[in-house]
Amino acid sequence: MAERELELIFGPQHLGMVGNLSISLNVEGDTILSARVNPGYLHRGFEKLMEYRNWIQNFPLVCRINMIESEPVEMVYAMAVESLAGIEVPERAHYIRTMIQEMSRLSCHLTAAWAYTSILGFDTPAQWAMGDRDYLLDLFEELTGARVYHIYNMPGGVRRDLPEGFEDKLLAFLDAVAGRLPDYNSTFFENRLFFERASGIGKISAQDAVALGGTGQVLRGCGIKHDIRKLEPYAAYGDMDFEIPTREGGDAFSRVLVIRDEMVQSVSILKQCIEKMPSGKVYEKTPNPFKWKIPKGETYVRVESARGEFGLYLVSNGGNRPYRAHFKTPSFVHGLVILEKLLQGANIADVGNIMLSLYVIAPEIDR
Amino acid sequence: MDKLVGLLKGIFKDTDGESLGKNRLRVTAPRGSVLAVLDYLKASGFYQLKSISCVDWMDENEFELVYHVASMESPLHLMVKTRIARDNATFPTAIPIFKNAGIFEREIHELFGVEFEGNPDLAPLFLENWKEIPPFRKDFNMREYVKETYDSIPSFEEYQWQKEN
Amino acid sequence: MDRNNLIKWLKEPKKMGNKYSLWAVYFSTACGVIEVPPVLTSRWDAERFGIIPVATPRQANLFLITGYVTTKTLKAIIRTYEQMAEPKYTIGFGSCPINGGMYWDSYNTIKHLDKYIPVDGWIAGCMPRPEAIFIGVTKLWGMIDKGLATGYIRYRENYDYYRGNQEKLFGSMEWPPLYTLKEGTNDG
Amino acid sequence: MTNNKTTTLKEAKGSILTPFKAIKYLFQKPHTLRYPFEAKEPSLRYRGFHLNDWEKCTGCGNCADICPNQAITMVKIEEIEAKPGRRNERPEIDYGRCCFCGLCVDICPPGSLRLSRDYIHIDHATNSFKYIARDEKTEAQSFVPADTYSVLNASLAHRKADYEGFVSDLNHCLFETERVHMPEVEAGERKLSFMEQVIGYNREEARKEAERCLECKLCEEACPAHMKISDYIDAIYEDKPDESMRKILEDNPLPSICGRICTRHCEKVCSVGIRGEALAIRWLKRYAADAVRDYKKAVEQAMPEPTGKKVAVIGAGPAGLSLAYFLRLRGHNITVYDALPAGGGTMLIGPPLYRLPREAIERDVSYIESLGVEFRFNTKVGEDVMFEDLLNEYDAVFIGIGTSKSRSTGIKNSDKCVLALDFLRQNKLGKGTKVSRRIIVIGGGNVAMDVARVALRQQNIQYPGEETEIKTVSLEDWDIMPASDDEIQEAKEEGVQFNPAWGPEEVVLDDEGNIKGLLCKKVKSVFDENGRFAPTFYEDQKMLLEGDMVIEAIGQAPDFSFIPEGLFKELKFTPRRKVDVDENGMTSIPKVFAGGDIVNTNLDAITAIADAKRAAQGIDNFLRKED
Amino acid sequence: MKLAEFIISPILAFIIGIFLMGLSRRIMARIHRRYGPPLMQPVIDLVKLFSQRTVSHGPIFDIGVILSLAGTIALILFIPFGGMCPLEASGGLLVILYIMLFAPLGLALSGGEGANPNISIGISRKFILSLGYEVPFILIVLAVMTYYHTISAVDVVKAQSSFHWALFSLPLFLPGLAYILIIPAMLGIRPFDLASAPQEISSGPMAEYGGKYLALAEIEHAFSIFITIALFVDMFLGGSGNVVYFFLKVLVVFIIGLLINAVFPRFRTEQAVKFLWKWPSVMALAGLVIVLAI
Repeated sequence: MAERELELIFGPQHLGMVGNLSISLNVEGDTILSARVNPGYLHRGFEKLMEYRNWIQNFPLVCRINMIESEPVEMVYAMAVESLAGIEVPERAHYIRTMIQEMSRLSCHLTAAWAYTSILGFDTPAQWAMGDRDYLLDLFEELTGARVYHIYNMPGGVRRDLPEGFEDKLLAFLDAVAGRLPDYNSTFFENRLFFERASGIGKISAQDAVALGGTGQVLRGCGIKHDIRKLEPYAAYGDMDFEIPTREGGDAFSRVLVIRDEMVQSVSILKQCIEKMPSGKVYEKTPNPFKWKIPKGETYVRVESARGEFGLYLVSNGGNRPYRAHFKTPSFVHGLVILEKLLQGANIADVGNIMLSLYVIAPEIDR
Repeated sequence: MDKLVGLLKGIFKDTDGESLGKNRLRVTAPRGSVLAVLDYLKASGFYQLKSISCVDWMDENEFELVYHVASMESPLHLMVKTRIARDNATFPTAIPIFKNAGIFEREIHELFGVEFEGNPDLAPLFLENWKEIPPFRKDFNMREYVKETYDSIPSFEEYQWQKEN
Repeated sequence: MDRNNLIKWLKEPKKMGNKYSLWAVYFSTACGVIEVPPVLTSRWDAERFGIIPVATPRQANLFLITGYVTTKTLKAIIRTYEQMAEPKYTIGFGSCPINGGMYWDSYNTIKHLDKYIPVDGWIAGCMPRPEAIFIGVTKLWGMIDKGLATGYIRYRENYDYYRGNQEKLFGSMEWPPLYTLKEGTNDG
Repeated sequence: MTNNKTTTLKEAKGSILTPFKAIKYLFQKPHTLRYPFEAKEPSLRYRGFHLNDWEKCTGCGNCADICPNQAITMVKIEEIEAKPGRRNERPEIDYGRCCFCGLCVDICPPGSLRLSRDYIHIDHATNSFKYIARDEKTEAQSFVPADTYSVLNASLAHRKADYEGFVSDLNHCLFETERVHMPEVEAGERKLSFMEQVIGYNREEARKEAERCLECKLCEEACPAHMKISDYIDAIYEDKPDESMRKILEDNPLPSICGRICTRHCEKVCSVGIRGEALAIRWLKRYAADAVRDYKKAVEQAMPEPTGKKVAVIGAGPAGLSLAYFLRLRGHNITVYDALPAGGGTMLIGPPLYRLPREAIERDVSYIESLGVEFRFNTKVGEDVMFEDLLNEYDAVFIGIGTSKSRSTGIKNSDKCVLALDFLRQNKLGKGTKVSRRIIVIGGGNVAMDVARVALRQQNIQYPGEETEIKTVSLEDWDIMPASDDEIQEAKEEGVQFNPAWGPEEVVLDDEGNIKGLLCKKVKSVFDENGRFAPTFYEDQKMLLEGDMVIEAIGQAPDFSFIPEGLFKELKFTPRRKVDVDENGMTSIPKVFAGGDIVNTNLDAITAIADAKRAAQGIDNFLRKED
Repeated sequence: MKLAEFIISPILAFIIGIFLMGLSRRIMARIHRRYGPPLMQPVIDLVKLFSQRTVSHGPIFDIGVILSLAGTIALILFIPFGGMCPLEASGGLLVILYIMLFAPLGLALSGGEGANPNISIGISRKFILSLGYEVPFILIVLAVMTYYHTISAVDVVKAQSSFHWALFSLPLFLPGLAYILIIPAMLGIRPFDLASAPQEISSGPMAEYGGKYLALAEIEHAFSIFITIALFVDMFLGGSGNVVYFFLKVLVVFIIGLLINAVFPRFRTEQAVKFLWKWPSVMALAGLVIVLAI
């Protein structure tokens, strides 16, 4: 047996690797005997960097933890600072935050669709998804002034009010996406080969998913209705009417379909946001950044990112900068614990398949 | 929440609970009983270990380990804390209670240098060939290190200048 | 294809071939890579200019270093770069590889990429937009035309320097030098 | 989106035929943007490269401080002239560091720094990524008109003109533009008595106001005494008034006085004040002084070794007091002579009680006294003690007499008028003057305002409930009136009537020799083309202002009568009739130093303190050199 | 005349193959809702690849590549198209079946030198996949040979002249359909691109190819595209004496193959083999049985 055993390094330089991560696989033929994820290619020591920057300087920094979906990171940071400093956010800011969270969820899911389909070697929906996402990035740019790093949810509210005519543009985009959904359905989600490739792959039981710390699609793909947006509504999610999509399979197929259903829900939430958007100011001024000190204390805040629970444990010792920040990122557990477990005994053709159905994003692991 | 604190206080000596706003509970336990507290919490419905944070309180010469546990059904999020000595920091592993504790301990081991007894896998996670003290300790001077490590390497212009002279 | 182009093709097929067939090694070095998929996919479609991602460095001749570079990644980058067939071109994305960028004081990212491998062009931005990437490529064409994109030659000729810096950072390296080192100048 | 067709999938296992529907796109137009053949404009808010309006930029360096990446360095620009409140430094941005977050834009107090919508710069040389941002209006070679612009050679040096993206927005900027409201006694109430008009910040308010300070230190450059303003404001924010006091007393021994009547050169240049309300630096100083009360205990000033040198100070005004303080802290023995019964000089008589209560002055003076400075009050040099004697007796003499003599208009019957300083002195030190019901004040400066408002209060006290009126006449029109806007505003609120641009011609008397009114003529212009004071009038437009009391408040002059004539000849004056002093504060007479209103043209306390500080250093050097 | 064919026919095959490669990228791009590269792009790529400095991994590595290409070019000579068939007399379809194994063997030979685990996985996949499609392919060829009672490809073409296309003849309809189904597998395109699977095993056997080697591999690929389709055209669409007609037929078949490529993800190895043995094999077998029955 030992003779036929090969060590295969998957990544970091690899077409099938989304993000800079490496997995060393022990394979025999096409079967993986064991896998070990080797992160750290993107480790910048964010939490250490944050200890060197003041409360406002951290605000452009943190979003870089996750390049694909920077909003939840900005959001947890803003929420944590607000909770430590006792800042009340204006109502309209809550709605705008909800809106941008959902926009980013949509954008992240489209990226995931791109990544997942291209891992399966299925360029057509991949190209569509990336192309459609780009219009969303245009909207982001309109709203925040940048395509990728929006630096928009700041402690105290949001950085600028909606530009003129933004709602209409967003609505037009949502209608366009909704119009494209049948195409995605027929080409990808209803594709027999997708079923063949994904069903039964990376199967995890609900019990394991909970015990190993899974969140997001990992739980919802096992039929557990768990969503921070419902469990502990933040921003304006309390006023929104939406469902938590779940599937029972616990495999890649279920998880991908949960992602798809979430996009449908996101579109509906976005429409509600536009409908219910209150007027008023969007930013409660925080103290001048050079002087701002936050009283001693600690907090843990969490939001539902596109990939699951995104949390931040923030400690202040009364100074003008965080004493310690610790991010609880969904990919950390998904990528380092669950992925390793699910890869055992899997086919090497399914490494990317499983990894992306778990929605592992490397920078989030490394931070 | 209060009920839970009462229960914990009743069962474990020197354990205290304090509410930190809505749905957040901080439980402080002495070193010896933390794992027992965690075990108890798991049995009472807090199945999931979300994360383990470590805070370096250098002035007090202590590390603080924070176990974040939560249940799936209720929004309550618990932070179980304990302080351990900073020098030669060791702590028993939580793997027997929470299966996913190992990876968090591995991270803390690398970034803070806390030794977790009983954890079979404490290999470096992020860093390669790290020779300094663990980087997340407060006494690790990052900017100084950066200066020494990266700025000492000559730029191409410097090299050419050197070659010509 | 107009006449000028045709003449160029006949005169310098090598250059033209290299210009219009840039195959990018697919290496998500860092966050800048998030703007690469849009460039390669339907909205921007870089394949119009012959730019495609390829799976292995052996097949590639364009290396997009997309953002900050941690020491661990740098090792992989050097390895990948050395595997690429010459002539090869590197483009650095964003602020971070130029002068440290956002992570100027991070203990795990290198601050000046050009100390370790040669870089032919830098694109400003954090992150560079797809448009900037396109313009970056056109600039690279210009440099290839004028014979200025000579990073790989610089690497070969000053291998002592680059290898010296690499060794300085990593201590020992796991793979043998690509080119023979001149004696005595090993310490960079 | 909620209908069944799209939300649910048809078949659980999928089909092998439906995917072929995708082929329809073979026959549709692609949605690819054919960049660079088809361009796409970045959004209106795009965060690209920087623009900086050099005219507006003050070089305050807030952008460099806020930058999380240290991408911004302030670079000295020789071609810009530095002046207080405007440094000749401009930000240089390193695009090898910049993360385009725009914090620098949001913190920029003048709003000069903006981000443009240009974002393409590609180069093989890393040093080309450093760039001193400058506006298109001033730098033609970098910014090209839209029709000659091409993305293909876009770079930092080839950009579109006037292409603004992310700009500052006061509602979303990182600093607070509004001052914490300073509580004041209402006009209707305050005009009835001499109670202090400004109530002062309490601890919370002071901390909140202190929090607004951006620590750019432009104010410190503008302050004549170069006080460590940021530091003491920071100490107030930290809730350490003692520490704050220590910082203040390093440069200014009169915090209580200056905290009330300072002319605030600092607030004029305050960064925050460019587009918002300047930081209330004066009130913060007042807060510190009021919060501490016992300076000595708070500061615990260490005294140096005594030097045994003796210095005489003539005049216990701001200049004299400060000089005494600074020299005392250098170990010299100081004696202060003043004709008035208490310390304070002009401060004692000039600012009315509602603005500067006597106890505030006493607090500062008594602190200086507690350090071991000897005061000889009620001692007029030239009468009670001779100037020559002082020169002989002491190692150095400092003249800080200020302007103690009110000028008169010299118009017909002006001898019937009351002089401003006399009026103010009586009202502050004495029991107060008897005033009439209708008063005319000549002058448009702050002293005139003080006089008018004091007179108004006296009227209200002496004729309660009766109808009284008070008018001012000034040569200057509203736009050039020298009094500060606040003063004018407050005076108006209290009911003072203004007659700007009228010049007094004659005090009209009735048959009994009592004042009947003031005859005025319309002013054509106040200054000549060289900016010198040379009023001209329309001789045909005249007006009689009725009133039975006229107070002249048109300016003051120093009284040098105590200096013997022989010496006085040696005393040199500047063209503007100020005492000429060198960089050490020494006059043309050896051993004699001078400072305060007789030296500077600002005529305010803080400049006097600055003079004293300079002179103190000069005297100290002088004394130590003698050894 | 015959001698000229020896030269013209590979050149024409190459031109058509390269054109199809360019075209495939355009067509795929259109389905992706984009424009895609110029038609000449594969030529540009070749020019570039030939101009690169190339690292060799030893003589076996070189021989493997050359063997693979030589085998493919040789194969062309056995395929009748446009009235040309330089080696029509020698063995026909049976030889084709035999020589078709050369290309993967060459790849395997050179890949073995590459010392990259991806290569060995890729090669094993390639062989498993060949195993998958060879079975139906042999059955199809058998059915065709039996139906027309000849082993000569030229004769097969002749038998179908004047629109008696085998695809539309009842007995050979099923084998024809089976052939269409295995075209993607033979070309190594989706859903059967598992041997090169860039996202899984870094393009497998080609992982260590760069520069000139890659160029040769590309040329080989261009040829094999042509061969696979040309065989189908010859066997089921009656070939053609006219190069233009022949080319048009090739084009149509190729586009059909491309469409399959465009709308499916990649199979896993065992799924691919399972599929190939299930549907195309059964269909081809059924065809063979029918042919034998009549």
